[in-house]
Amino acid sequence: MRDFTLFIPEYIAAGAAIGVLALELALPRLRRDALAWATAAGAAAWLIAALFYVGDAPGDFEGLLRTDAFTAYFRILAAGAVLAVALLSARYLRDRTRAAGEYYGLLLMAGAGMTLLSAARELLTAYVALELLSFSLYVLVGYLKRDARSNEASLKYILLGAFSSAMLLYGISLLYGLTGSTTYAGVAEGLAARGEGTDLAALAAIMLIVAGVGFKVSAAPFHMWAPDAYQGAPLPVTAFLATASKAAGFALILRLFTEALAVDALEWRAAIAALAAITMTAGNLLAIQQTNLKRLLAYSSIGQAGYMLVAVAAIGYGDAAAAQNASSALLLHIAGYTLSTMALFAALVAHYNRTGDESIEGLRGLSATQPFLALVISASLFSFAGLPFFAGFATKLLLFQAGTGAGLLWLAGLGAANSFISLYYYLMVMRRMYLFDPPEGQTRIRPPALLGAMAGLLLLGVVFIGVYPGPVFEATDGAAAALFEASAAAFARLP
Amino acid sequence: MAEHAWILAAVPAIAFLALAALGRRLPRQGDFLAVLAAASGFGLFFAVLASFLGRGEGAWPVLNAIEWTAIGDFRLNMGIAVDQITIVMLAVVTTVAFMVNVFSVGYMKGEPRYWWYFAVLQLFVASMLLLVLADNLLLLYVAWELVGLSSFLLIGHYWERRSAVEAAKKAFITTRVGDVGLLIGIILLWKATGTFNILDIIHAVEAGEVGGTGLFVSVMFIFLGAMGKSAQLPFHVWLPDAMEGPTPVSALIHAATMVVAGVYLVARLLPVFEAAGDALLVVTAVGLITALFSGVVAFAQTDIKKVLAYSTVSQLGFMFVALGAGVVSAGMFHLFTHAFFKALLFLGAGSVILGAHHRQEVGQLGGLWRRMPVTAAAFLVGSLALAGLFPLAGFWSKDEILHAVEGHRGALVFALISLASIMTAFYTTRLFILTFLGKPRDAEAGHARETGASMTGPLVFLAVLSVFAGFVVYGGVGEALGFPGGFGEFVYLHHPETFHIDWGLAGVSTALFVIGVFGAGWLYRGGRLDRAAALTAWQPKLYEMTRRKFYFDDLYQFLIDRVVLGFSYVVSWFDRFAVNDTGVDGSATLTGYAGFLLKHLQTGRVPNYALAIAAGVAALILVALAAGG
Amino acid sequence: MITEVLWWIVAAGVVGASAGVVLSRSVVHAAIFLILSLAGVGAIYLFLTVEFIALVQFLIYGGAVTVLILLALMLTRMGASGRPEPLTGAQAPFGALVAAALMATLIGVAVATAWPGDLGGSPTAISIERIGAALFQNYGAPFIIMAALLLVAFVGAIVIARQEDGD
Amino acid sequence: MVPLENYLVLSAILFALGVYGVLSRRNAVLVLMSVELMLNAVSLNFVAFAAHLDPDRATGIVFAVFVIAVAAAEVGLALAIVIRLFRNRSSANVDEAATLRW
Repeated sequence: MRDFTLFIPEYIAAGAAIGVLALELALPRLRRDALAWATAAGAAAWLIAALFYVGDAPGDFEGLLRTDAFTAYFRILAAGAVLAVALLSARYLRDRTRAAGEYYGLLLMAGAGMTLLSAARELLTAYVALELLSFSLYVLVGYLKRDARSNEASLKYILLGAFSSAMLLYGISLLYGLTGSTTYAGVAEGLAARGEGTDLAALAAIMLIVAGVGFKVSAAPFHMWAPDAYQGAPLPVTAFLATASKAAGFALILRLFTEALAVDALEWRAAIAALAAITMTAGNLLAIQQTNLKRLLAYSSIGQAGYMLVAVAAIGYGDAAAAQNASSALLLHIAGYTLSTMALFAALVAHYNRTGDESIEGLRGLSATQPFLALVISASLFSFAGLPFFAGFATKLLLFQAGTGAGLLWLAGLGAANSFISLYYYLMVMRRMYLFDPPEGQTRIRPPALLGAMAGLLLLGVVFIGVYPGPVFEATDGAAAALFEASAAAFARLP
Repeated sequence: MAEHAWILAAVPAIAFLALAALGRRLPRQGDFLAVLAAASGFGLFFAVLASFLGRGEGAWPVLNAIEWTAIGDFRLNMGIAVDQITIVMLAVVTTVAFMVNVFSVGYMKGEPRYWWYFAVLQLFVASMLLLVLADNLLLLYVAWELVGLSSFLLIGHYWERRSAVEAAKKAFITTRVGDVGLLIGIILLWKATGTFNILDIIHAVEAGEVGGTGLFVSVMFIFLGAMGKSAQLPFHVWLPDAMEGPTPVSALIHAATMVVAGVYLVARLLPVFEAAGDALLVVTAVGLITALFSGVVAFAQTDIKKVLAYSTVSQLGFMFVALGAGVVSAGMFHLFTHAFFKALLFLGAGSVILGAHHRQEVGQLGGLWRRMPVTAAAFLVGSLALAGLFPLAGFWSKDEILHAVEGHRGALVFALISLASIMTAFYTTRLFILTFLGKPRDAEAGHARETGASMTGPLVFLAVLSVFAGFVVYGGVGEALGFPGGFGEFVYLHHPETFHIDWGLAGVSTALFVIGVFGAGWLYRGGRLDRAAALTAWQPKLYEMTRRKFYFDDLYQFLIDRVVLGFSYVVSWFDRFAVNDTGVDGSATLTGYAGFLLKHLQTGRVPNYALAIAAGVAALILVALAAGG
Repeated sequence: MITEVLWWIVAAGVVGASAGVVLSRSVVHAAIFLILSLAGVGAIYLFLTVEFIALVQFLIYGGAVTVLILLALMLTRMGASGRPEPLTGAQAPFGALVAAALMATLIGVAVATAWPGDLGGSPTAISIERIGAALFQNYGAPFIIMAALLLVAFVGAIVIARQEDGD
Repeated sequence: MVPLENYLVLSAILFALGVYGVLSRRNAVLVLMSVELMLNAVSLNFVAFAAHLDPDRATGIVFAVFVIAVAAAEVGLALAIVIRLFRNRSSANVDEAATLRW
C-alpha cells in the first residue's frame, strides 16, 4: 500500500526544516534565537501530530516502512529530543555563530531520519534513513566551524562514519546475496531456508552489520569516535548525539535483529554479549580518567550503551516472550536515559552559557552559586548510576532482569559492578559541586528561566520513572509488542 | 493502624522535605519540626504496636501492598509487612531517633548547617523505617541504599574537615561493595524463586523449591551486604572512621540502627539461611571473629568514641553469632537491648565531649564524675549494662546468646564468646575509669561543665531503658505489657521459647563480668595509668599492634601496594596516605589505573580508530566462529 | 572465451589501479589511479550486462566525484611547506595485517559459500524500464528520503565550506 | 562465461585494499578515496548478486545506484569538512588533527 498519510508528522518536520532555512534567507536580520523558537514550534507541531498517530492500527508502506507503536515511540522520542535540543541551543548558538538556519534545519532533518529509521523494515530504506541522520549530525558536530576542535570532531566522525557504513553495506550486500531479498521478512525467510555451506557468509555478513550498527551506538571497540565527537561538538549537539542518535541506533538494531536476523541468533548472540561486556567496562574505566565534562559524559554514555546491549544479547538468548521482555526493558531504559541526559544537559548548557567552562573543575562550588543546577546535575548522575528513586534504577533493574532471564547472569553481574565503578566518577563530579568553594567573587545567582524550567520538568520525569515506572513501562511494552507482532513470523521459525 | 505502619516512615520523610526546602528560613532553623516528627513517630509506634498486638498471633504478619508494575509476566508489588521482628526494629528506631533528635537540639547548637543536619537526620530515619517495613527485597534494597546515602551525608557533615570527607567516602564505598553483593544476591534469589517478596521467598525455600549450591551462593552474596552494613570483618574499617560525624549521629546510625540493618536482614531471612547448607556456620564464624578481634582492638583505643565504635563492631559480632546459632530471638533481643545502652553510651560520650570542650582522648579526660554527675551516672548505667551486670538489660541478652551458643554451637564457640564477653567488660570498665574517675589530665577537662536538660534528659530516659528493657525476656513481664509472653515467645523462628533463668549460665555470665571489671579495675585503679603503662612497656609490640588495630588498615594498604607494584610512582604517592586512605582508595586507584592504561588507546588519530574498527570486525568474526561454530 | 580473457584483463587493471590508489606516493597519482579503478569497475558492470549502472558509474564517479577530489587536492596543496610529506603513516604494517585478514575472510566467504539460486549461466540483460520502475515505484520511499539526504549534504557542504568574515 | 565467484573475489580484494588505505593513509583526501574503493566493492557485490542470483534483478541494482549516490554526497560533504580543516590548520593530515584525545 502506498499510504502517504502515514508519515504526515515527518512531512511536518521536513517542512519545518525547509521553513527555518527559508526564514533565515528571507529575513536575514532576524534575531537568531527566533529561529530556535520557530524550530521548537515546528518540533512541537511534529510532536502533537505524532501523538495523533498513537494507537492507530499498524500501517505499512510498500513493505518498506511500518508505522506501529514502536515507530510511534521513537517518533515521540525524536520529536521530543529535537524540541529539547532546539531550546537548549537558543542562547548557546546566538552567542557563537552568525548563521543558524541550517543548524535548526538539519536538526529537524536528523529527527525525521531517526523516525524513518525506526520505521524501516527494508535494508535500503534503513540505510538511506541512517545516512540522513548521520549526514545531518556530521554537519551539526562541525557547526562551530571556526572552532578547530569542532571541525576536528566532525572530520573524525565523517571519516570513521563512512568507513563503518562501508562495512555495514558490505555486510548487507552479502546478506542480499544469501537471501535474494532486502526486506527484513525476506532476509529472515532466506536465512531460515538457506542450505549447507552458507554459514560462513551469514556469519561474516552479520558481523559486518554488527560493526556498522555498533559504530552508531558507540559500542567498543567501534566507539572511539564518540568521545572526540562529543567533546568537539556544540554542547546541545552533544546532547542530541548522546540521546536521539544513540536511540536511533538501537531502533535500527531492534527491528533488524528481532525480525531479519532473529533466525540466526546463534551466530550473533555471543558476539553481542561480548560487545556489551567490553563496552560497559571500557566506557566506565575510561570515564574515571576524564577532566573534561563532555568527554566524561561521552564515556559514561558508552557505558550506558553497554548496558543497553545486554538487552540485545538477551534477545538472542531468549525465546519470543523473553526477547519481547528484553526489548521492552531496553526501550524503557532508553526513555529514562534520554530524560536524564536531557535534564543534565539543560543544566550544563545553562552553566556553560555563563562560564564557558566545560571542565569538571569548572563546576566547583556550583551548589553555592547555582544550587538548582547542582541538584539537577546530581540527580541526573544518580540516575545514570542507577540509584533508587531515579529513573536509572528502575530501568536498569528491568534491563538486567531481562539479562538474567536469558541466562546472561554474568553479564548482569558485570553490569552491576560497572554501575558501582560509575558511581565513583559521578561522585567525583558531585564532590566538585558540593564540597569545593566556588571561584573567588562568585555569588549566588538565579538560573536562566527557560533552561531552569526545562531542567526542572525533565527532572520530574526522571523521578517519575524512578518511582513509578508503570505507565512508561506500559508504553514501551506496547511498542515492544508491536515490534514482535511484525517479527512474529521470524520468531516462529526459530529452531 | 498496623497495616498503615508506612505512616511511620512517611512522617520523617515529609519532615525531611519540609526541612530541606524551608529549614534555613524557619525560626530556630526548624529544629522543632524535627523533634516534633520524631516525637510523633515515637507516639505512632505505640499506636501501631497496640493495633498489632490487638490482632492476635493468628493475624501476623500484617501485610499491605499495592501493585507497582504489572506488565506481562513481570509483576511487582510494593508494600509493607509488619511482623514481630519488624515491631522490635520499629521500637528501637523510633525510640532512639526520638532521643537523638532531642539530644541534637542541644548538641548541635551553633554548628554549621544546623537545619541541613536535621533534614538529613529525618531522611535517615525515614529510610531506616522503610527498610524494616519493606515486604520485598527490592524495596528493602532501595531503602538500604538510601540509608547508606544519608549516612554518607551525615558522616561528612563537617565537610570542611578533610578527614570527615575521607571517612564519609570510605563508609560509602566500603558498604557499597557489600551492597553490590546484596543486589546480586537479591537478583539470584529472585531468579530462583521468581519473586522479590520476602515471605514468598521464605515459603519457596521452605517448600524446597530451591536449594543446593545455588541457594548457598545467593545467600552468601546477601550476607556480603549484611557484613558491609554491619561492619563485620573485613568490612569493619569504615565504622571507626565514621566517628568523624557528629556524635548524636554515631548514637543513632552507628550504634542503634543502620549498623544493625545487616543483623535485621539476616534475622529476616534466617529460614533461607537455614536451608542454605553451611551458611549459618559462616555467619557464626564471621560474627565470632569480629567479636573477638574488635574486642581486643577496643582495649587500646584512646579516643572515647573509637572505643565505643569497636565495641559496637564487637557487639554486632555477638548478634551474628546468635543468629548463626539459628536462634533469632537471642540475636534480636541483643539488638534490642544493645540499641538502648549503646545509644546511651554514645550520647553520654557526646555529652562528655561537649562538656569537656571537645576533648575526646581518654588521655586528656578523667575525673569528670564530680563535674558531670548526671552524665557520669547515666554512662555508668550504660557501661554496666554493656558489660553485663545482673540484672541490667545487657545481662539478659548476653545470657540468651550464651544459652543459644551452648545449645547449638558447642563448647569451643562458647568458650570463645565467653572470652569476648570478658573483653567487653574489660574495655568498658577501662573507658569508664579513665573518663570519669581519678583526676582530670587536662585543663579543659578540669573545667568541664554538665550539659543542659535537652541532653541529660535523653540520657536519663535511655538509662532507665537500659536498666529495665531486659526484663521483657520474662513471660510475665511481656504479658503484662500485652505481648503473648516474653521476648522468646514473641520473636521466634520455629516455636516460641519460654524463658527460664539458667542459674548456672547466669553464674558463668556474672563471673565473666567480674573477671573483666576487676581486671580493668586493677589495671586502672583510681584512674591511674602506671600499671597500664608498665604493661605497655612490658609488651610494647603487642600493645602497638592492638593500638594499630592489628594493622588492618595497613594490611589493606600493603595488599594494594603489592597489587600495583611496579607502578612505583603510584605507590610513592600513595604511601603518604598509608593509614588514612585505606583499601578503599586503593581499589579505586587500581580501577583508575586501568582507565589510565586504556585511555592511551584513545590517541585522537583517525587511522588508529579505524584500525580498532577493522580489528574489531575481524575479532567479532572469530568470536562468532568460535562460539557458534 | 574472449569475454573471459577480457574480464581478467579488466579485473587485473582494476586491482592494479586500486593498489595504486592506496600505495602511490603522490596525491595526484592516487587520484588518477582512483579514476582508473572506478572506470574499470564500470567496465566490469558491462560484463554483467547492466549498462545502466555502468553509465551511472562513469557519470557520477568519473565525472563529479573525481572533479571534486581534484578540486580538494588543489585546495589542500596550497599551503604545503614545500617538502614532500610521507602519505603513509606508521600504522601501515598493522593496517596491512588487518586488511589481509579481512581479505582472506571475505575471499573465503566468496569462494566457499554455496550461493543459493546461482543461475550459473551468463547473466541476462535487464531493461532500464524495469530499473526505473523499481526505483520509482518499489523503492519510492528510499528515493524520497534520498532527496532529503541530498538536500542535507548540499546545505551541509555549503554551510561548512562557506567563507565568512574573519576566515 | 565468468562465474559469480570471480566478481565476489574481485570485490573482496577491492574492499580490503580500501580498508588498507583507510588504515594507512595520512591525508584526509586519500582516506576518502580509500572509502570510495570500499563502497565500489559494495556496489560491485550488489550488481553481481543481482545479475547472477536475483531473478527479478532490480533490488541489487537499485541498491547499487543508491550506494553510488550516497557515496557522492558523502564525498562532497567530507571534502567540505576537509577544506575547513585545512583552513584551520593548514594541513589535511588526519593524524595531526588529534587535539581531542584521551
